Amino acid sequence: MKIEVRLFAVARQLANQETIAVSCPESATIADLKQAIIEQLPELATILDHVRFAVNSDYADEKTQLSSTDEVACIPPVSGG
Amino acid sequence: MKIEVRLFAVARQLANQETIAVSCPESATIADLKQAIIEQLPELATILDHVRFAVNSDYADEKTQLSSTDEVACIPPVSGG
Amino acid sequence: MIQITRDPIDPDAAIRQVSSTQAGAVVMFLGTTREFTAEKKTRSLNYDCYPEMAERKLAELETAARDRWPIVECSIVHRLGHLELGEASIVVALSTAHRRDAFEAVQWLMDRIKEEVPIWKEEHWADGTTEWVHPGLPPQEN
Amino acid sequence: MIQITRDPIDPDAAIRQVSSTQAGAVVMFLGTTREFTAEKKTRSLNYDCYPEMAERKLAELETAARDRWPIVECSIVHRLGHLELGEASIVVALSTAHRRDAFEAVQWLMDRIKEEVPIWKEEHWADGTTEWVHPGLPPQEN
Repeated sequence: MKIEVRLFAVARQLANQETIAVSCPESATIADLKQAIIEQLPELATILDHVRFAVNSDYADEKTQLSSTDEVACIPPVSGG
Repeated sequence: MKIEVRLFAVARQLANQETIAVSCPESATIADLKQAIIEQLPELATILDHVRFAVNSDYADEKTQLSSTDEVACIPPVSGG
Repeated sequence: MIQITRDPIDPDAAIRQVSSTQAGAVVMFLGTTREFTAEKKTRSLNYDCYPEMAERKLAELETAARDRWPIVECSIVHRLGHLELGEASIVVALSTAHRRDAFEAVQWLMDRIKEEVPIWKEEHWADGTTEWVHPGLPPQEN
Repeated sequence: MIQITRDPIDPDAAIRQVSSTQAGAVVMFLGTTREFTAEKKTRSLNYDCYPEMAERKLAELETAARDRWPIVECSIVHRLGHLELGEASIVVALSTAHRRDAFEAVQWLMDRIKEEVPIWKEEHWADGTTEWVHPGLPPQEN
């Protein structure tokens, strides 16, 4: 399946895109998604150990399973406030 | 000597005066002043264990010596802020 | 800046006064007239003070706070006289480079002001009685 | 009340919104654009966010704060876009009956916002370079 991932801040800057479409196996988890990103967009590899992912506007963990309709976002360390 | 003592809040209310003139022995301390107040203005006796005195706008203790030119004030527990 | 005034308190003026490009944090405390204390209903408040000593103590506290924390700007304004419900009796606002210092300094100033500054609050209760507030003092028969 | 906006922040509006005769204490935090971080000079800042999630997280934090402290009114406004030196990026203001609750709640909200809410700051340094701020992330070669 294709997972669309929204990018922000340094992730968007490194990929030079606001959204990336990542090819993953069916019922991939966040861990699988990260592996797929490293293969398909190596320019993001350096930050992936330091970012969180959100699924449908909630923080997800490595084991969270994805479906192609999920809204997925890559969340680098935040600096608001 | 005569010590003028400024009164505030409940002290002013109990004495019904803004300032009292208290007769004290020469080189009286705050402790002596309190004793003199109890004798001369018994209506203030109930609060004297719970008030502080200020001499020239600084808190004084029981042993602070007074002179007749000092500005003395009776400071009931404060409630500003 | 220290001020004791009979005019209404303007929190926005205090914030503008302490804002600075040297500071990343502004913390402000505003004390306002509450309608209920436990179950007793307040109609209004009256504040009185020993003016010379109150100004001096506030200035000493500002100096002591500046010795403890890297404060950029500081404003303390206390109101006197008659206050309606909801009106502010005090504003303490200050700015620091980092927010923890600002929170600590404002809390410390408020704690010290409530212990040391000769200002007194008189409750005008809704039942028509009045009462000077003196923490720790046994109730007086008037 | 939660708001994410590109308009300048009005701290006075936040204070008026949270003031209440049920409250004796209002505490406000204002985050402002500082000129120097260590020895680096900032010219301006830019804030971006993941809007749907940022609004949701701020609303969740307000709810969580109300569960922990008896908050009367609460206002959180975060600014986005271009900010000049001295301009405010965030205001958190809330009212409680007693001041300790207000100080604790505002500090807790600020700590949580800086950990959890997907908003990012981009430094525009005086030397002409720009840099997204990501605490804990190793420096990137761009």
